Amino acid sequence: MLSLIVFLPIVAALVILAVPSSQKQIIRLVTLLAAVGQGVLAVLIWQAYDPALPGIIASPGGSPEGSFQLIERLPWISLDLGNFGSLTIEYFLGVDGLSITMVLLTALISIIGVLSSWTIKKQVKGYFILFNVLSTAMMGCFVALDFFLFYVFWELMLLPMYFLIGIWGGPNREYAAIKFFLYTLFGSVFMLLVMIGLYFSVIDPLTGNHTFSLVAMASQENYIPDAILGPESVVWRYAAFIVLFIGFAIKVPMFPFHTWLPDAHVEAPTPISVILAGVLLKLGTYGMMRINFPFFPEVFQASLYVIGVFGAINIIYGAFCALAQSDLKKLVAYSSISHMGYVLLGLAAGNSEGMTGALYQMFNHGTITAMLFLLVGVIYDRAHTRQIDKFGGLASYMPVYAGVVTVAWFASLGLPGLSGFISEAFVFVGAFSSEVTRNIAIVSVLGIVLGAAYLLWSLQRMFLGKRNPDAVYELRKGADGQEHIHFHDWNGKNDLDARELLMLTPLAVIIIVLGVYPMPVLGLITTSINQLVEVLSPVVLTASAAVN
Amino acid sequence: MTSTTYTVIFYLFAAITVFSAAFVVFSRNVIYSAFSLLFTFFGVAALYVFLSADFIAVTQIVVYVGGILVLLLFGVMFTNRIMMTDLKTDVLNIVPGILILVATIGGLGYIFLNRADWFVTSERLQGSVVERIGFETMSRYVLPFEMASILLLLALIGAAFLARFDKPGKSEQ
Amino acid sequence: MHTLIQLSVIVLLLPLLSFVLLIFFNRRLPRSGDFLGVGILATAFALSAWIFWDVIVLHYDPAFRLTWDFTWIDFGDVPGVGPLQIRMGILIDNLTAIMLAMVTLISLLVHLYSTGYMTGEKYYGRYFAYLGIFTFSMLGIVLSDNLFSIYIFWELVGLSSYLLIGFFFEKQSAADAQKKAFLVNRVGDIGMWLGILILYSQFHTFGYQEIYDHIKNGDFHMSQAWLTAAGVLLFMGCVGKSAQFPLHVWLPDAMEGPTPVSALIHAATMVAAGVYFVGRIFVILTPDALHIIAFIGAVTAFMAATIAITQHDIKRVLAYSTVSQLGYMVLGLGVGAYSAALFHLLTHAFFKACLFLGSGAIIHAMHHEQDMRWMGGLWKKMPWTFATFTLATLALAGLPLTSGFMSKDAILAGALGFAEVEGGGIYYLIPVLGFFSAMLTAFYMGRQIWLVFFGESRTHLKPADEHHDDHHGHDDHHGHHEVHEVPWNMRLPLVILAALSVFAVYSPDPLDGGKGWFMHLVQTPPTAVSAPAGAFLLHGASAAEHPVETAAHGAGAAGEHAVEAGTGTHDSHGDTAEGHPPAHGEEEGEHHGPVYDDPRQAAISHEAHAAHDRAIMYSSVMVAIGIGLALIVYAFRFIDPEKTAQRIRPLYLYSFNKWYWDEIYDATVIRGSLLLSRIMAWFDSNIVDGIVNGVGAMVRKFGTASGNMDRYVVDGMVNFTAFFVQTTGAALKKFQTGKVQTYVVMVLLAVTGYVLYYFVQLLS
Amino acid sequence: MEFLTTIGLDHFLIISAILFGFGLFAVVTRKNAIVVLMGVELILNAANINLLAFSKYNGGMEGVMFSLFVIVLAAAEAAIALAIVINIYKTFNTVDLPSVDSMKE
Repeated sequence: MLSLIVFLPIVAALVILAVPSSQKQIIRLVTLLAAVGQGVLAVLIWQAYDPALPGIIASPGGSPEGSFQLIERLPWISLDLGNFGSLTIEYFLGVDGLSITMVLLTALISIIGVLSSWTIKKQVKGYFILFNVLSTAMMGCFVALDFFLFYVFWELMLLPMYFLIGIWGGPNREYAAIKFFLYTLFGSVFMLLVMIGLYFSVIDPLTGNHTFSLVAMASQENYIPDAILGPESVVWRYAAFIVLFIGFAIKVPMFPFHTWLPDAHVEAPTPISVILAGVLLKLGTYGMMRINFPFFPEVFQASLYVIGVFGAINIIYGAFCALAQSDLKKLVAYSSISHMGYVLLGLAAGNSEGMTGALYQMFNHGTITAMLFLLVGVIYDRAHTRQIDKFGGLASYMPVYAGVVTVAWFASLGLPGLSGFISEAFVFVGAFSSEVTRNIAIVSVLGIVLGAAYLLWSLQRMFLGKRNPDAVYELRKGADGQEHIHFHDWNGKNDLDARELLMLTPLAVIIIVLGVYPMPVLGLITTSINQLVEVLSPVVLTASAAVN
Repeated sequence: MTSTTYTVIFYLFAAITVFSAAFVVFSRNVIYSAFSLLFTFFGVAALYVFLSADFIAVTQIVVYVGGILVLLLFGVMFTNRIMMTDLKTDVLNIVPGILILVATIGGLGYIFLNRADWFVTSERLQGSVVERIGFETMSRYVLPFEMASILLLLALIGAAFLARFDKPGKSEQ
Repeated sequence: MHTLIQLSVIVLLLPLLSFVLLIFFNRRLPRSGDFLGVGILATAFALSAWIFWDVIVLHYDPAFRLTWDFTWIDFGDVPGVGPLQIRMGILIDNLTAIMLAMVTLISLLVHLYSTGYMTGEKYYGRYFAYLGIFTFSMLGIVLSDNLFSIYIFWELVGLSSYLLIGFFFEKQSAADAQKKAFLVNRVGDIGMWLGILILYSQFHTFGYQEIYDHIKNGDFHMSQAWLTAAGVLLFMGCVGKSAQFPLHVWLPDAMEGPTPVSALIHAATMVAAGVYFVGRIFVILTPDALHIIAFIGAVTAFMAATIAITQHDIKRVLAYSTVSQLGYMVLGLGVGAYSAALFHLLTHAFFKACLFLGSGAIIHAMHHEQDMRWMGGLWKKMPWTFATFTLATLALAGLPLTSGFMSKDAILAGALGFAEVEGGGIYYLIPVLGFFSAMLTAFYMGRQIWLVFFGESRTHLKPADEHHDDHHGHDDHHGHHEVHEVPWNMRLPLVILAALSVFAVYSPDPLDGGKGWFMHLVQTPPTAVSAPAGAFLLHGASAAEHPVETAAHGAGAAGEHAVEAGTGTHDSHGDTAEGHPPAHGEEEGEHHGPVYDDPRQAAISHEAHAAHDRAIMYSSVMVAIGIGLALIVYAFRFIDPEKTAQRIRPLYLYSFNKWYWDEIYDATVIRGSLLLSRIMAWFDSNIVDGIVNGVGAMVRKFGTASGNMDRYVVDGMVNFTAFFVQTTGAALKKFQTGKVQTYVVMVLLAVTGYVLYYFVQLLS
Repeated sequence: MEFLTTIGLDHFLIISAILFGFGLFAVVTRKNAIVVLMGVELILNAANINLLAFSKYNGGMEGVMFSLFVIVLAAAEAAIALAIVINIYKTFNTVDLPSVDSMKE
């Protein structure tokens, strides 16, 4: 089932290869079909999923069964390395509370992405092939339980992203694409090193061999005491934690490593921005929760404060940068930096409320930011500019658009009743409840006001008041005597058309529903989060040390 | 007939052949060389008879004299204005020509006379070979024979196509 | 699930239904579906009236309390905490029932009024939808039984206020005002949120009752200072919502919204929510927190009153008077006059709503003229409005026989008592400011009445340039029509609200609200702060100045009623705040109210009752002076206001420019943050990104180096080959004559040459 | 004297060699395309003489048959060649080969 949901888009890509590139509509429909299929499968997985099973680490017996679900495990590569023993890489998929939410999110965002790709005119065939490859890679990353497999998907993601930005992007796309590519590659190189180190210091309790299994690596009993990353070599474990953290932090993106994001977003076409912000950023924090923290719990406990500080910097710094932007898309990009800061803060809290808030924030940020970028794309399609001061008074002439924008904007600034609020609230609850990050939480609360500030300000400048003198659109008296808006060389519907509504409405509904009653998602994750907190808590660590 | 007469006749025809060929080659006038080529063909045909290939000799006369030579003459007619004084064709790279002429004739003669020892059996072709040609053609060489006929057909068509008279205005194409 | 709970849930959800229906279908419905809004609100009011009847009239029990809750979020078995659930629920007690009725009633009246006032608006239907969501979230605040849900609804009222202030969003000022309101409220909210976090981090629950009990049992493991901080931070929420100093700046600007909205949200209900919330958390406020609250309330009351004197815009005067009155309530809570403050909340809601609707009627009649300087002589043209407006004004000014009189005096009495218990000194500032503000209130309300209703009409005096300076798409019917009385659907609410400003509604005794049902049903809950030792000794020094009284009353109060203490706990649903002796007040006559084991509370309540008569006396004098001044200045014109203003120009300007708060904030906070944002953006794009690009450039240097190598060596070879081929080709070209026979010659020469060579080999 | 009197294989070969040489000479030296064709005919005849001579002096039929085919080939070649020459004349208005050098460069 997981293999199906992972590889469905690849199949679609192969089908598209067979389709002549003149058949644009067929290509689009095939991709849409694949995405919808993924969605259906995701729902089936959701139904099949049992929230009671914890995941994160193997069940007491040492086997992933009974802890992870929908497991698919078969040997993939096995090389004989002579005296190194034999290198065994498994094709090992499975879901737990961390994955399932991300799988649902990915499926959702893929569908939205395909729909919003309808406007892509240039080299449709190549675009959709790359798109399918990308969605396979994303889905694979979330369900892979073998580090090597994870790494393969992780790298597989870079390439289509690079081309999608570099070919279908804006004027400055090559720069952005290269930047994105180099940044992420930089991160993944370190990951490779640590991965190999982990391989040689972890033993699968069942087979007794070295293993890449994330499940085995997650529990400290499986570490060889005197291995390079074993419990005894403290320095190496710190180093490994740090480089791994940097690798994931680049994806998040965390403060010093964030500058690829605005460029990538500004240059990328709308659907790619949606995917990028909706799913790819989550991979960083997902990797931290799945790999970085459980493998080195004691280092994690030691570095809570630092992570929290970086989270706070992300929140405040991102918010301030967003306040200064004049390009709407760049504003949204910085706002998503700010919002990912909440995730980091929640992780730094290290307790259940914080971690739950963080994971839930990942999900909500996915939906909300996807909506924001879609809305930016809508206005960009019409006006061919994103400069905030080139608009004004839109609310009078595009009421539906203004309404949807209001929903999205308020969701993004964390209005209660919309999903963003709950996650942020619990991030703060968690961060404040732990003595380590309490002060950080107090500082970060500023982010709430700043978020409201830049969002409302942009809302006012673009939608309220009257038309700016130098706005990009004209007002024309309609037949009914009302003034109607007119964009240059735009002959579509001025207000949202059916396709855009089709994209935006589900997101809005999800945001509202999860804001009023979050249990559908939270119910999936709480068990795993508690397990994770258990794994990360110092008590367990000492116990494992005793075992070693 | 006696061997002497046989020899004499042979030398006669040989002389005719060689000299007419020389004339063909060396005469400046195309018409002359064409006509002397006629004699060359006759001489060769006679030599064929000496080689007891009477059928080939006849074919030689029919095809060459009746066909090819007429063709060549037509060619001459087409390409040169008749009764024009300058039907002469001058020569180019004469020196390498002479060189090649000498080298070829000398080299081949030297080989034939001194070097080569041919595989010569005791029996000879005797009498007419027409009947045997018929047998051979229908049995062993039937495929080359058909090929030859097809080739001729193609040549016919090709020639007709190439040499067809273009209407004015189409000549540029 | 108890019937009342079910009813309250329905009441809560009805306005939401109205919102959903109207926001989506208002274009398809006749009259944009305003009847729908009104009808739904009427139903809601009917149901909450039922609840009111059941709770207040039938039970008539100070300790009535009814709760119901459900699991909203289940965290499962959290390590280190155990099973953790976030529960949402509904709490109904007397205060809730009263607020419920009050909110639904005023909301209903405003709906009704708006059908007249807002006719012809572009987004008429949307307006009622917004009213619906506002009412929903306001009811949510009233009904919620935990801090989390109250925070949710808190923000939601912020949203609806945002939407309604910006209802005329084409107007730049309106757009600015709505943004300002939301942001200022946010500032308050983060304080409130931090307060909630402090409490949660200790108890892992949001429920009021659990938190009270935990604190009462002394489970609060952080220092007392943290508890005070929690109280003050929670109070910050109130500072934002109730426009207390220093976050009061948004409320006057909020008058950009439609006038009925100002009446509903920015006078009666939402701004009062802050006071309500402080009332809810009253029991966990430490004495220090209470002092801060009291001072902020006093300062607010005074400052707003001084500003209100000089404003020209009729709505702004009312807005500042609202701020001032809210200051009173907060002051009352701060000094421990809990029930008095909430009583004032109730009474103020009615008469201030009446005033705003009245001003709305005037503005409507004057064709959107809001400047009092160009009004006048309206009393015979608009008798109904005049009558109701005047009655409400008297209530606001606090003249006897009105509701405002009773509540305000109760508060002032509490302030006096508080000052005496705290031992005078600086604490006397609070009652003094209170009384002075009472005088100012009387003055500016008198001024307003006179300018608006008496004298002769001054419409023609208005300079043309500032004519209709703040219009919102109403130019279709302006100009000087005949001013006329407003239609019935706008008159009826005025009458009802005015009627509710009469003392008889609340208490049989026009001089003492304490004898009324409200003061009986809503009694000061005993504090849960288990630190009289800590907190009270903190003020031991000041208290020591009147050791006798304090100790005596403390001990007396405690001793006298030790028996009743804890006995009278009666509840339909389990737990309650302890220690309400039922109907104790009546038999005791003068000194009634509950008994406190906390000597400070006991002392304050005792002193308050002792100071009651003095309070009445002082305040009546103050009000008399205020009204007298108003008459002297504006009616008899013994003093020319303009000249006076010139004479004390700096003071006048200071008041007229609202103490320059906007300018100060603009100069510091707004500009500061914008500047900071630009700095950070520059830092981001130049430093951080600069480093990245620098690294990139370095790499590129290496690239070019290897590139040169590539160019000059590798390419060199290639180019050489090309050159060689070219030259040889040029040489060989000569053989390419294109003459067939030349080629033949070459071939043959080659062949012959080979053959000759072969023979040479052969011969040798 | 004995060689001259008794006619043998060698005599025929000599003749064919001479004809061959003349043919080559014509092909190489003469400018007129027609004459070049004549040279080609001479070469073919020389080859024929060789074939027939050899088949005479070892009694096989192969030479005969091949000479037959050679003649057929010669006929075809002559026809095509003439057509080509005529085309050349049409195009260049001349038949002397050196001036037909448009293939040069």
